[in-house]
Amino acid sequence: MNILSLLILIPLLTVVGILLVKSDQLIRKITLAGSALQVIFASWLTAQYVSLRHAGATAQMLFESSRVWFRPLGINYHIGVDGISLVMILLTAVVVLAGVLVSWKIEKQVKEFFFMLLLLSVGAYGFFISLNLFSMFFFLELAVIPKYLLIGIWGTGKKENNAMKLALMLMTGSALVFLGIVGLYFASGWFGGEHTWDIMKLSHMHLPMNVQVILYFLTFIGFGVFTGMFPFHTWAPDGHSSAPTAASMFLAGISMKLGGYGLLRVATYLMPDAAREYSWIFIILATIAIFYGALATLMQKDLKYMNAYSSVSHVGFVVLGVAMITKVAFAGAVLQMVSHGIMTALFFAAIGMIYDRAHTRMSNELGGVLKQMPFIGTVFIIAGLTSLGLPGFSGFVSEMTVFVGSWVHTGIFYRVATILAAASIVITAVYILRATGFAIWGTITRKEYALLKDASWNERWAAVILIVGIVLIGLAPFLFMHLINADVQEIFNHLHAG
Amino acid sequence: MTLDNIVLLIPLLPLLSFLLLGLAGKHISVRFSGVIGSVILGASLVLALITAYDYFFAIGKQGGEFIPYLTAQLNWLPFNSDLSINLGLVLDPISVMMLLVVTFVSTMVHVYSLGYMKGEERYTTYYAYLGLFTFTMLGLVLSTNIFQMYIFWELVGVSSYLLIGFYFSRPSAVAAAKKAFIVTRFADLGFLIGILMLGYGAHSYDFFTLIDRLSHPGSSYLVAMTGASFLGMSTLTWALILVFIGGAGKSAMFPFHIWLPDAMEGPTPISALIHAATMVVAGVYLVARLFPIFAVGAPDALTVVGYVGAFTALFAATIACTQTDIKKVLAYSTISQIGFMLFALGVAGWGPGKTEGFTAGMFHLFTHASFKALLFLGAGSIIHAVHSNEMKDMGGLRKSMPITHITFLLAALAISGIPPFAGFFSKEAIFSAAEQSNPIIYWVGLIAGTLTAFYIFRLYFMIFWHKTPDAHAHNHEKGEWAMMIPMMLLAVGAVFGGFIPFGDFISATGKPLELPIELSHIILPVGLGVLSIVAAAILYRKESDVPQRIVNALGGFYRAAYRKFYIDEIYLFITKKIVFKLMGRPSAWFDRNVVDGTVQKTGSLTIALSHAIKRVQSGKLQAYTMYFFGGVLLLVVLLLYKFA
Amino acid sequence: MEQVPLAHLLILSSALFFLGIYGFFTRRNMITMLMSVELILNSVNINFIAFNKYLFPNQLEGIFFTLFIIAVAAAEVSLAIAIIINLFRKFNTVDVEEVDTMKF
Amino acid sequence: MINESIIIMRFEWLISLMIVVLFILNLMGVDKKPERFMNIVNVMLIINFVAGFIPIKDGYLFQGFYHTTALIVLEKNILNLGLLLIAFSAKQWIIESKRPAEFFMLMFSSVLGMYVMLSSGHILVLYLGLELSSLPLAALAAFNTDSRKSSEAGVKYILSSAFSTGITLFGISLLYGAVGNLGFDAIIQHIHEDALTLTAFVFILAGFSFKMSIVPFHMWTADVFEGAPTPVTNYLAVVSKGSVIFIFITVLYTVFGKLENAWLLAISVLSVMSMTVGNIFALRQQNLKRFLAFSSIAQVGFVLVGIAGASNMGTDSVVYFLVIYLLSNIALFSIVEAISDETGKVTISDYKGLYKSNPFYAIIFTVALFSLAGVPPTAGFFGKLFLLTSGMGSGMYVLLGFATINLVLSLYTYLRVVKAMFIDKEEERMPIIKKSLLTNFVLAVCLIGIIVLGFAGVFYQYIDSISSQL
Repeated sequence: MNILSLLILIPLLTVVGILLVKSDQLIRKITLAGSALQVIFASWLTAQYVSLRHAGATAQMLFESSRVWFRPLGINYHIGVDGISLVMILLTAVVVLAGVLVSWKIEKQVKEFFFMLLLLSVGAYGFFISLNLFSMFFFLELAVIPKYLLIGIWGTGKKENNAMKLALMLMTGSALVFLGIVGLYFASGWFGGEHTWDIMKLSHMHLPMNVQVILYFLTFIGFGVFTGMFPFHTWAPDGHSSAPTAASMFLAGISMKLGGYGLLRVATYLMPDAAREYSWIFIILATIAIFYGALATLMQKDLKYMNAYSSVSHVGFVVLGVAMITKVAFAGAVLQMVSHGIMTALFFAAIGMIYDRAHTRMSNELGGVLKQMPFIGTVFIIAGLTSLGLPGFSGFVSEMTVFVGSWVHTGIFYRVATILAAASIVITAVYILRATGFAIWGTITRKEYALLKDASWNERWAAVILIVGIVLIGLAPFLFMHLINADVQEIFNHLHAG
Repeated sequence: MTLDNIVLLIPLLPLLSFLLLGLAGKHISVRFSGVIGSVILGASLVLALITAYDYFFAIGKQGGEFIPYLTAQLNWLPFNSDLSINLGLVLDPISVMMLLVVTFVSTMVHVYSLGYMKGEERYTTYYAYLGLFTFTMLGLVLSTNIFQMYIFWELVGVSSYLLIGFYFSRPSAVAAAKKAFIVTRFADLGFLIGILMLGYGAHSYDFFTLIDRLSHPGSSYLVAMTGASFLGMSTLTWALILVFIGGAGKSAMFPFHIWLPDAMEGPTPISALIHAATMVVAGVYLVARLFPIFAVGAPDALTVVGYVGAFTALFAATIACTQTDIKKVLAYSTISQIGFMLFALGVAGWGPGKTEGFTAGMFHLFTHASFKALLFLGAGSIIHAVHSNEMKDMGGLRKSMPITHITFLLAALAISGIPPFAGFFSKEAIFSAAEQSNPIIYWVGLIAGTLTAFYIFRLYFMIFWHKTPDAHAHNHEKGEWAMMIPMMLLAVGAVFGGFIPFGDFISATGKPLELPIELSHIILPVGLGVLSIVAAAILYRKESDVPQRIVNALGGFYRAAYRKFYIDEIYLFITKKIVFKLMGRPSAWFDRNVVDGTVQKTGSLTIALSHAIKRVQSGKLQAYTMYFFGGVLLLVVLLLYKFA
Repeated sequence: MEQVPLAHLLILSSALFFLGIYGFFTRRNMITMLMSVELILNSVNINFIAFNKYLFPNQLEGIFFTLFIIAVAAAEVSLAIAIIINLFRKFNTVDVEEVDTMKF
Repeated sequence: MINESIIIMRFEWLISLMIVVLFILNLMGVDKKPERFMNIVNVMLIINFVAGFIPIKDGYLFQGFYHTTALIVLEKNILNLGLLLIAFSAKQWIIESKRPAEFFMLMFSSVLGMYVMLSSGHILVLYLGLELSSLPLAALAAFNTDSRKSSEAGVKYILSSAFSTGITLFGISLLYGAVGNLGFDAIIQHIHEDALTLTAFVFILAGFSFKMSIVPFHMWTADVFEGAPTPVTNYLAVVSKGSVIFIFITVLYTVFGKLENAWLLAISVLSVMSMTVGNIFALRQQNLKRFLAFSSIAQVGFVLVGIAGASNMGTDSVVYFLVIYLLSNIALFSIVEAISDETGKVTISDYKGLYKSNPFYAIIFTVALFSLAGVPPTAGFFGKLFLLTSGMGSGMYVLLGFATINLVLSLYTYLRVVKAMFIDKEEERMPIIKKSLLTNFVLAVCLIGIIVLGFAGVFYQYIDSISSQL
């Protein structure tokens, strides 16, 4: 068996494990063990990958293996990883582990909760290792419905409506993606000589421009919905805000990245000519998302809404990076995915911790968190500083990479887009600091808040794990850059070869 | 230990202090944390002195000029094969000078705080933040790469934010911290875009590569960047102006100066360290760092720097004359003095005889650090005793606080440019440079210098004279040696700092430069300074109604100056009314009601449709079969129309 | 002997067909509706026989089909009447308009 | 000749034999003890099901009036599976109905009709099979003689069915006029795209569409599904519909192969209408049986998308999907039946909080719903997407667009039920439903099938291998 399949098997076995036991505490422990194992495995895999690359492995994908799934349709379980998928896998493993830790205290339907969470992670892992469009799509969809239930059952607020909106919008996105990949399948037969879903094979085919254009828009918009691209983002604020903490972390941290990865690996990589020709449209949308998302964030009082809108703004950088079609911008988009994934997970974790204690998320009702709960307050501030792109944390690295990558284009259009995007970091500072000022600093607003306890051990660990991730990227970005450099170069070359 | 390691240790020691106190602070006894921080910083200062000695007298000079010494290079974020952010440390005259200033003032502030902050709730955290700031500031001055400088630039911003907001349960501190961060962030946007433009034009972010490529007339990069123009200015000019906007933000130049007075909400030692001596001069340092490019590639940008500096110098000095909060007076004074430094750089140029302004600006930066830090520490000591920032609560303190009184007086004389104090030398150099190249700036500077002497002595007299000293007053300074010793050490700098042959060490080209002091130049500024002091003495030495009458006579102008020329209100208008009301709220509304509304409406319309057409399923069999037959007919018509 | 043209027969059968449809749509008595269905079936029968006789005289397929239709129709009608009787017991009517308890 | 016919027509013979046995048992009065009678029937059903897997060679009988191929055998086996599961899950209800022999005789006759229909090589046989399969269904729909709704369902079914038969036969007669011979081979040879043939085709299409409940020929569906006893509804929704779809593919692909352009258009229109109307009506249904009726209408719309692929892939995907559809629907109806038998509750709001009271049922119900909605990892995901993929093969982009919109819409309709079971607060506590062994067996089979089929590419490959032999 290929070792990559372990990425799917470990969570699956964990699922089996939690289905077999009764005690809630045991379920938590099994899930924790499974996710921790996954982090270790993912790290080991990365080390393995790096050493293989150092040893001179030049194949585009490593650990590749392929098994027939539906032979008549050419559907294979074809897996393999490159640097880009590896960093996404690492991200997923870390966020899931933190999510499990944060959810430790969940009392309602523990088994079901962790079941859903693990199922989601299976979807994400499978998505990132798939090299066959159909199996990729399978995993993409696998990660949709558990979200509905997670929000619907364990959520808060207008959870029914918001969960439904999320499920339906994501389903619409995946429907568009499906149209796109089915189109690719047939187009490969008509113009490439062989019906195939295989990304590697498809990348060698040269499809006619008009076909590429249609498929490019279908897949880009489809994955764009997952990414929360303007104007298809409205599931995100509502969904995030209603979701339980771990689900918010997962949604914003990983789920939106599924879209970003798809934008790069499918929409752009497989439709190079159309991407070169039409990506300007998505530059506009991304710029709007970045700038307007930030402005909309300004007005949010609910901390979760604030972070959700800010996610729309931040993920705009991913879309911008992908649409800019330069090597550095691609790298920036990938880094931004990882960075935002961890950062937003941390943010949601911090907000969740505050909400669990104070039972409010309104920044104007809170206050004095830092005084009463120094750890949580500090975590919030760190997440905020990462969000506003402070050097030393991951956000800075990725955003700067996107800017530098975008600046390669000389046209006034690209310049304006980049400057507007860069201007958003000022607005980001405004809303982050406002929230910090209101909610974290200041004095406690209610007497009963004086009794609140600081973070418990599980929350501390969750936060520490994520912060380590943020700081690692922030301080040693070259590690990640070296990991993905060759792969973004490959995508870039591919786009400019035809 | 080699020099490389020493240089690396200088910033790392404060970082160690930060990590130690920040992460393990709970396990360290409160009594020791301050001492630990101070000792570590002291070590850093010693290393900085060693480095300075090594650089200036051993390794720095080659062939009669100082050349940069690079160490600890790290390819931190490689973008492309030819473009990357490299981290590294550089020793050259200005960085070594800054190294000394930062470590010295920081050590003084560390020690001072042992007394000043005693008994504070978050004492350990305070020292951790101090360590963080010192680390980031040292990182900034030692940067070899403009992106690296931007990184530390942001980091000093955040340390400043944390320290201004140190008393975070005070709403005013929270607001001030926020304001400081956001205003500088806004300016940094310009810096960032400027960096992107420079990097794009010169294919590098390394300072020395940039200087190499952009300061030699005829270099292909320079030609490319000066060739293309946008709105009448070359790309390089734009880039440098944008970079300077970043510098102006950090250095609180008009119109970004508004954050600095508010930043006085932080503990006073912080004001001395960050908002007087070190961080706020980062803008000056930035311009100095890129000086060859400014001077050769974009003299227009340098002119902008000069005018902005001169205007701010005068503007802030005017406001300083009207303020009643002693820290606010000092804050405006700082803004004004940084204006001096910048216009000194602005009047300089490239080529023999024109670079005097550069050295003068740096010189003023150097001397200003000691006397302004001293003023702030003195103010801190007063506030510590009086528990108020307002001048009206003070008066006649010369008896109860003798040491503070003397040191404050020395610093005031220094800043007024009275010989032979430090400020005299640097200010004279500035005036002489300005007089040679730009008379407008010279005269503006002269007026600002006159006002400087006036407001600082207004402050001095209001604090230490004005009222008759309370006979029973006990000595407020008793036992606070931790506070007094740093003040005395700084006073030494304020008095003797001017005698350093500054031009021998620091110049734009690296070659020694003579700073001439001619009597004909001295008379006017010094004379005006003395006159101002006399005027201040007359007005404020004793309580009288003369100042009030002058105020009434000035009328609207005084009120405008007192209200800081309404700049804060303009900012407030822009943020509250334009950004929030006109941009934020409509965006949020649009998102909720239009974008999300469309989605929600699609859903509800579908359901409404479902309800609307339910009558089709009427339960009546004959109706059913009619639909059946209708369907048949429809298909028949369709197919026959299409295919037959 | 002169034969009736095929077209006439087809007109007849079509007329019967539409009469049947019309009857099915308008009569409210279920038994009458069944009779209308019989009309439709008879029009079909006429069609089959006419086509068989006029167009394909050398085989018997149409005629056989007709026989089967008659037989099946008989079965169908008897079943339908049984069900209608059952319905009558519950509803006390065979008016099709009344039978609409399940709708929407 | 006789021997050969016994082998080739084994399915028909066996089921006829079973009907005879039922007669005899009925005469002997065995059905007075329904428990024992049911055991005998179940054994017969198992024999019937197992016997289906004995290989049969392809062959013809009666000058091609009857033929069988591996694909047809597979289809019959699928129907057998459906019959078996439905009978198992309906055991309790049948015992309580007191007339088991009657019930099974009718049902077996109907199945016999389907076998005949599937194997038909001539329109006459097809017609006979169709009638034989549908007439007993009318009786079954009205089986519950104590219920007003049941008899109303019976009447609605028999009358509209009679009407539909009339229309179909009229079409057949026109086709006869145009072609002159109603043997499939003859039609294939002689058919042309002219006005008469097209009209005839539409009339015949209407007849099939009626059985498959395709909009706008679907109006009976909801009422009959609601009124008929649940096992009958189950049978109607799954076996009856499935068998007609099977033969429909053959008829379209081979008999009317030359009219491909015409029927592609017709089918696309019908498909869009079915999906859309089915989903929109399902949106606000409260009664689960009605809900499932409209959902099955929408599902057939998706099947038509697959059929519109007009290729091997179309056959493959439709057969594959129908197996999954069958398993999912049987699971759903079995649970509806178990719950309504026990408590009489059939509305969605009754199901609120079902997960709390009856988690086992709620989970299987959800999985089956997700399978219908096409949500991974259930097999329905693959089934549905293969249908769409097939549809794309003939370049029906607009159709595909509508299909994807309906995917979303259908997800909404199904999630409503899931929401009721998992998220909503229960209004009235549902008692814990007694679990009968057979029902659990059925549910287990369905669950395993729904999960496993998606990963068993082998099964799809098998379908492909036998369909491509045609």
